[in-house]
Amino acid sequence: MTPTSFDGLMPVVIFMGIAVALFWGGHFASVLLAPSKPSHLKSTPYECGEQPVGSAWSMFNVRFYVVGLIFIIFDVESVLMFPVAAIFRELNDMGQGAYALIIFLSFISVLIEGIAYCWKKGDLDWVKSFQVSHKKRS
Amino acid sequence: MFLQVLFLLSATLTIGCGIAVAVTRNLMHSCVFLLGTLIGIAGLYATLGADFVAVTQIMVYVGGIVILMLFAVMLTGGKDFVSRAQNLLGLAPSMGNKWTFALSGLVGVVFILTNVKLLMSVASSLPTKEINNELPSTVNEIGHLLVKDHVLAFELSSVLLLGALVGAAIIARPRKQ
Amino acid sequence: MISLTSYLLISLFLFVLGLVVMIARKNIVAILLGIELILNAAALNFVAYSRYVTNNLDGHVFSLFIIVVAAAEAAVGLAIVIRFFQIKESTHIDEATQLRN
Amino acid sequence: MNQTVVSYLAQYEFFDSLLALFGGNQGLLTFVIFMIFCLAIVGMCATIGGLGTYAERKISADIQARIGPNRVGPYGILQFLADGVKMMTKEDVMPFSADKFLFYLAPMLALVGVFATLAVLPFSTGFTLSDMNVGIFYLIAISSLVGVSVFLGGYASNSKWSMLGGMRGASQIISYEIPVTISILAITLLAGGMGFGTISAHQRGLPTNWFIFHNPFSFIAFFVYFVGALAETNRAPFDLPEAESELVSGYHTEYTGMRFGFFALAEYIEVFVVCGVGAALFLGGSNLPVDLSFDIIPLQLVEVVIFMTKALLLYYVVIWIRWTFPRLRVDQLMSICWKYLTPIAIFNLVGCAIWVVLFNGKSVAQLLMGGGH
Repeated sequence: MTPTSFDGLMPVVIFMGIAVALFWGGHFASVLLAPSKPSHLKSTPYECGEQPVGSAWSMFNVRFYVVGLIFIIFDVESVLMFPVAAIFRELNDMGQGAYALIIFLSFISVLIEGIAYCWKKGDLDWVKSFQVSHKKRS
Repeated sequence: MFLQVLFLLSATLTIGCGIAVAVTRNLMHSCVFLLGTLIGIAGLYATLGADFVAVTQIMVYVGGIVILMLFAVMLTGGKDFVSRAQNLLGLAPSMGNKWTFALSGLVGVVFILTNVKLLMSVASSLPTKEINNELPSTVNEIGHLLVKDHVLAFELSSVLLLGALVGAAIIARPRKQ
Repeated sequence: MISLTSYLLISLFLFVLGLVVMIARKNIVAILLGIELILNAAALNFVAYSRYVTNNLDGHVFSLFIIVVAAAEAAVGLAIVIRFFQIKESTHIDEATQLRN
Repeated sequence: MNQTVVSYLAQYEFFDSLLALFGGNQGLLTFVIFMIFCLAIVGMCATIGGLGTYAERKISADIQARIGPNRVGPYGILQFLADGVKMMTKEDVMPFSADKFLFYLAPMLALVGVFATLAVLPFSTGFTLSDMNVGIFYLIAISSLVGVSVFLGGYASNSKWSMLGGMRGASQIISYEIPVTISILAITLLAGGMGFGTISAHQRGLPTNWFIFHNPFSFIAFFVYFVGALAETNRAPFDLPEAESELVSGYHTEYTGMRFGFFALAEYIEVFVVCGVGAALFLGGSNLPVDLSFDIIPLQLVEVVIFMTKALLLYYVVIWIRWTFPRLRVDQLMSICWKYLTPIAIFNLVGCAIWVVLFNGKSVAQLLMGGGH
């Protein structure tokens, strides 16, 4: 009579199903209820009344990518730290606290090195390139 | 029962979105279908009882790699308000033509034929073991493995990530013109 | 009960799809997508074998490290793609014929 | 292994009679029970999201010495229903240059990402829908779908305001995920597990056992978490992705009618979820202040009320902050995340690890009262 461990996943699937159903339900409700008089002017992208120039899918500044890059490295490191953190207390109770602390701290120190490097090189500054060019001019 | 349903859902999502990744001509859509494939694989991990790996899959891939890829597609999409036909709009020459697809399809078919033969013999020679549905928590055991058996790989992976961060930051950093 | 073979078949199919993407596409980002598919197929095999054949969780740790390496690979690979685009204004793989500038 | 609401109910006698009613088909009964609970929680959260918009306007009116909505229903409390009906009857407009597929997909992904987090939210010790071993980790992971949906919403509209908002939103959400994750890592370390059940069991009893008062580092970690969570849900003062005065309304500029409503609903429910997580991780969750040896269902309902009170108090603070502080600039936003919150969070994590080894995981209160035995 004990439910299996996979039952814990059922609410996740049900909630995802409810979300999808709610989306399409709302969509069809608005198809039924809402007026639909499309016109070219109405479906122009909003640019405060001006005619849009070109497409919005254009090149963006590389610093968005640099932020994403720093994020993904930290994300992966925190993922690896999670199981170690979860058994940290257990190891400490087993009398291996010092060992676990050394493992943990040496891992984190590399993480700190990464953030220190990015800080030093100015990857964490949003307006760095602007300041550099400003200094040159003066 | 629920396990089978979950397996079928995940497998359909994985394979369907995987095929869509291969066929669609729009790079942005391709990335989004890859997202579906990765979520499907996370579901497959969950049916294998690998809860921690499943969540790691979602965390790293969905939260990280796919967003990074979307950023990269945006950054290589166009310049000065002109979208490059190559990436974002319409049919792209760099997304393959019928000759490359025919060639790769041939390679794929040959690969599948050889491997299915191999796989069947592997599967028939495996000892059929009783699988219990009551799984213990994988988190604690993975933690113990990481700090005992695989402690070198654990520490080295942080160094690898540091190297990746430094290298990629040097490559991608905005240059002074 | 779901058999090991079904997982192996899914993984094989995924691997072939990744191969198809890598061969058919000439766009570097699309090729990276194919690599992700292949890495995922390998990781899925590790976890499936660890559940059905061995009794320990070494397979889980392996796929964990595969995911870590995939993240590092994607970060560096996409950085190269972006730098390449800044120089050549293209992401076509046939344009990459020089090792410097 | 995974404690669920079904395995909680299975210890009572009426479960067996229910099982007989379903002809002994346990899978079906499990599904039905989960379905009932899921629908109830979705209904509750939709109401909270709706009342959130009402509370937002009413509190802002209070802060700015206005009256606020007062026409629909007593004190205007039915305003959110009127808003919902209005949204449903608005015309759906899609820009002609939009990417149709992604335009539909983006709000759906936002809804899926937010709703899936509700599955592990610990409303009470028994009524947690699913107490997974990886609970809090799962919650962080699945809520990152919202970041993808913000980016896709901005991209698919093919409007410059949307694109700017989407890029800003995605980079803000992923940046602030780091301090939040590392703060939660500190709590995982103190509790010795990622499941909400484990975390909640460590905070049983008086408020001195709550993790916020466990040690000085976890006290700071709470504020790091709260600021990061505000930014992750795009709430003011971090509402740069949808800053009205700069970007019209950011990534949902081109969304109208029901699809805009779904974005708004997802955002309000996400605020409730992060408040609930803050309450569960740091403020003792649903624990009663006294230890009782028996367990009955009305007691569980009391626990639900305790949990909701804590979560809604945090919700009030979120709204209060929104109408009190001015918006940040983009460069300030990034430097707060990477130069202040992340180093502080790493410092907290190291501090918690050393604390656990030095004091054997005892809290400040235990050390003071127990004499360090």
